[in-house]
Amino acid sequence: MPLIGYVMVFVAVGGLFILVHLLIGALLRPARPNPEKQSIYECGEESVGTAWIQFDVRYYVVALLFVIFDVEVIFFFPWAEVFGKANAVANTPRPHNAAEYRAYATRVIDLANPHVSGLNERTDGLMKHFAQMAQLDDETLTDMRQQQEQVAQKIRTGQPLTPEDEAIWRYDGYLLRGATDFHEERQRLETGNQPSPSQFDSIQQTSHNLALTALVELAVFFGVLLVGFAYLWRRGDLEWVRAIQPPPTREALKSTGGYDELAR
Amino acid sequence: MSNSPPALPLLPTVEILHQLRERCGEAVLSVHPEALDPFAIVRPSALPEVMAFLRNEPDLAFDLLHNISGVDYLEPDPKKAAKAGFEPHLEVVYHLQSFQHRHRITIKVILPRWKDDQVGQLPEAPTVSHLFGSADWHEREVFDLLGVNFVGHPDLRRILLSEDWVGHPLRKDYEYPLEYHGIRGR
Amino acid sequence: MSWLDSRSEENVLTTTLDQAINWARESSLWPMTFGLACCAIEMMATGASRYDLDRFGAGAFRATPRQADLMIVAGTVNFKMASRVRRLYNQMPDPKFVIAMGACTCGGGPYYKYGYNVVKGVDLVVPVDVYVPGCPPRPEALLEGLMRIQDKIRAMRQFTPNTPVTPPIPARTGWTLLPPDLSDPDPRRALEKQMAFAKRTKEEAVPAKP
Amino acid sequence: MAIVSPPRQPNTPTLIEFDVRTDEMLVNMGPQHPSTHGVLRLLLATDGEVIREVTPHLGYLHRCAEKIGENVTPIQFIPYTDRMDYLSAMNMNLGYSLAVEKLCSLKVPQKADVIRVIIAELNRIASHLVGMGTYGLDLGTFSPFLYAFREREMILDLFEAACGARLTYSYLTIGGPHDDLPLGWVGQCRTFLNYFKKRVPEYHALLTTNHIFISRTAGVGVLPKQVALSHACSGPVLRGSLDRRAGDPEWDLRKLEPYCGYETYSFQVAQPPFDDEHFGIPYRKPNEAVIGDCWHRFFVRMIEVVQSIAIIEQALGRYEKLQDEFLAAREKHLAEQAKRSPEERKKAEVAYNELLKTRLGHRVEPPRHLPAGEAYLETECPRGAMGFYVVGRADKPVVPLRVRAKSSSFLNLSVIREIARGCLIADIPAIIGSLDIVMGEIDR
Repeated sequence: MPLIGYVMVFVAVGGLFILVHLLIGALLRPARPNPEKQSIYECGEESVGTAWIQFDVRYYVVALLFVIFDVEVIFFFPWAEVFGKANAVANTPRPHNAAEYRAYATRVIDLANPHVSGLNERTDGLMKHFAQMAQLDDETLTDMRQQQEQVAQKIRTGQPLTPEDEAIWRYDGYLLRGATDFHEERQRLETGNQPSPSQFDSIQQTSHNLALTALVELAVFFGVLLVGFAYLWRRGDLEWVRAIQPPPTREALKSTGGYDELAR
Repeated sequence: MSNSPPALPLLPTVEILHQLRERCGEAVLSVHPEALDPFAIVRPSALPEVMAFLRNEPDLAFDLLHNISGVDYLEPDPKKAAKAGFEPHLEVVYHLQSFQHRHRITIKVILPRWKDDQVGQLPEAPTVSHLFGSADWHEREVFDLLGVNFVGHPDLRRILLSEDWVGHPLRKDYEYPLEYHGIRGR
Repeated sequence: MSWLDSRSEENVLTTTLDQAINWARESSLWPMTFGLACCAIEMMATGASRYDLDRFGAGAFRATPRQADLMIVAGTVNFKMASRVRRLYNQMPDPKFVIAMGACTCGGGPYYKYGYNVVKGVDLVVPVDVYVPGCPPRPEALLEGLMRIQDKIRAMRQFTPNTPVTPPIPARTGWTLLPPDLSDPDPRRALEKQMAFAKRTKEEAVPAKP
Repeated sequence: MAIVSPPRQPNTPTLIEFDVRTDEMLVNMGPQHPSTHGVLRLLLATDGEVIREVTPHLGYLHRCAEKIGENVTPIQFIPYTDRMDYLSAMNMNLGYSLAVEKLCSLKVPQKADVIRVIIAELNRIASHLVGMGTYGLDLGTFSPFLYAFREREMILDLFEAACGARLTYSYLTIGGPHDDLPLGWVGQCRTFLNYFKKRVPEYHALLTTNHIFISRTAGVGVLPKQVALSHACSGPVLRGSLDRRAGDPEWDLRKLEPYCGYETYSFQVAQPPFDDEHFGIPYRKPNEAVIGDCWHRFFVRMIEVVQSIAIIEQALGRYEKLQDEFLAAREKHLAEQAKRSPEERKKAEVAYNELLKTRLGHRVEPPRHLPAGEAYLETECPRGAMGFYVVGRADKPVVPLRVRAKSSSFLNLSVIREIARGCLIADIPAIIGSLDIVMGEIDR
């Protein structure tokens, strides 16, 4: 089914779902319109004048404030999309059997969206590799570990490697190890530290960084929001909304002038 | 337990009436200290001066006008009119009290039922709404229910009845409307 | 009327539809806050927690007539208020019901004789469905009135207009026991006995002085 | 501070004039409105949010009470006084009965006075509870309304036991209550008072110390003392603007012009300032609150509720003593009556009736005719000083010449034009709620 088909079905179901409720109402409820019923309701009185009047320019500022802060909500969407998935990928432990690898792969694919440019060939290769490796069962995985140990021994002693040895060495479960230059691998093993990192580690690292950037991006959103609001508060744009009748101070109340002085 | 300031000796109303009598002289027509609520009858035209005097005089200081009520002295059916003990007239009664000294006084104004006895012409009395805020609505109510035209009132409109109501209900010779805007009255 | 009405004939669909809609309408009557005088305080007491109006689904007091389908006229309606009552009634969407709560709305109440400004009964202004007498009526009386409105809704036939409607005979809700000759388990026969009793007492009554 | 609307006379051509000019919208806060406490119509002239002018329109509940007063006997008019301020009907009956008793100079027995004080103060608590509950409703919180009505239902049960009605009692008639309190009523009243004393702090927690309530009411609708005096306001509305430390007298008619023996009870008059130990409650005035604003009027009512409880407890003690004395006297009288000769019996009967009339009876028969002359008497009702002006007739027919009911809410409402000028639309419910008006009393 082409994508456009999906979209059409989605729109149709959405629209129908809303309209049905309205239509049922229109069919079943009694409709007896009369001019008195359609007149403006104003607490039982006839309304005086119209509501379409020239408002004060101050209320335009309120509309402007709303639009600014409303547009800012766009910052939310990337955060909402990325933050959860990146954390999930960063925190998943190293998969050991085929099922775990497959779950891990789909989660990675979900995060690194294939439609985003520059990723296609790597992801296709990854998916092809997964498909090929998915048939292996767990025993082969374990003795593959022993063969890797022998190959590691060969590298340490500097013996030449057959392509078959290279395949075994680069195999790290379903994810390939990064080592292509075995000379550098030899130094790494002779000095006794870890073998070169596998794809799993690099994916974990990148998704962790991605989660961090999403968090920073959200901080930017709240920063702009709060700074903007503090600025408006400081400038007093929201001050004029309150009553212009300031509560009289104690002295004003003490004035013992008569009523006529107040009435003037 | 309550520590309100010691109650000032209430100035006897007789003494107040006496002060009123000799300070305002001809404005005060008669003084009745022996009544249950001692009151003074004031000439209608001199009412604002008397009220201003009562309010601004320091030792009287009547600055609370509690109530203005209109009373229609009329006995509708002629047979009982003779023994009714009063001849037909309107009375506007002002009940005052002082916030500082807490003594009370009643001022009355006698008005004819109709102005120069033509039925339909409302009798006139001067307003005191520029002296007391409470007079504003009370005068509108007396105008609305009893039909007394308060000269000088800022906006003398009906307050309780609807604007297009005919007649003043609290008059003794008022007959009830049979219908109002298509709704039957009796 | 709505599109479906004109095409209806009695079948399973429209009758069950009728019952479903009537059930929905009667159990979610939204009254309009229209408290005028002392009866408004009793209406508030009915809405409060002791005589809870919410048990009947009628607790959502709506301030505007647009969202209300039950108008409880609680308090004296005077001539100045009558036009407003009529306008508010007109501004309510159909189907709408009116409860005249209190003696003043049923027929002028204590202000009948000397009330020059009082409308003698709100049925001169709006069509009333249920009269709840009392000054002010007890909250239980208002609940009884509400139940009579629900009976009336249950008898509405919007989609099967010509099916016979058995008028809901109010079951004896009070605790008072009728004398044996008037009480009868079958409501229909009890009704006939009461009517006969009423007619008999009417004839025996001494004619009023001419 | 920003000017409400820019100056009208621009110096540039009319084009700019058009943009800057703002119109005034007339909004009806009309007879049918959830927060106008009945059928009050306020015509608001608003400039955007700020209100330029409020003109109240009354008369939507005018029920011709004063015309009825001229056509029915004083006893028959008692039920109409119930329907004036239907939230505190007992105080209305009491006010009218006292005015008529003042006119006929009728002395009621001491026990009748004690019953009147108990019932009037209970009705004051019930009325303030409704005032507080609906004030919470106006400001948007529903729970105070439910708690307030729960307590009020208990008071209504007490009234129903005493006189059979829930809202319009006609109980305190001329010459005393028409029936004595039933047996066991004092016990029920005591249990209610003990239960209610524990509930009052809850109301303070619900509303008085509620931050939203404070920000909605403190400093809003400030009524200066001069305006309150010139409009002759009374009750909590006036007391909310007075300052007891600045020398204002404690303006409570139960203290200034005591009636029904109020001078013998010890209670305090609730009057600002509320920032000291004077009333012995832990709640203090928030710092935004100014004397005369909505918060102070509300707090005055909350203190009055506590003072009423104190009064009722003292009155219940006296009532029990008088009632025991009455029952003992009656037994003794009836026992001896059997043993006496006829004329002694008549003399003893006269002496016994005299005793009932002065101290132990609950009611005295009112005179059939009102004497000539007139009487004006004000009593302290929950909403303010309710005055009754009764004019008798010289030719002694059964009906008075004129009955005038001066309403306290009528004057309390008339200040709204001064205090609501320049406030926001959302402040109007707060101001009306704090004035605690009842339309039945205003329109009569």
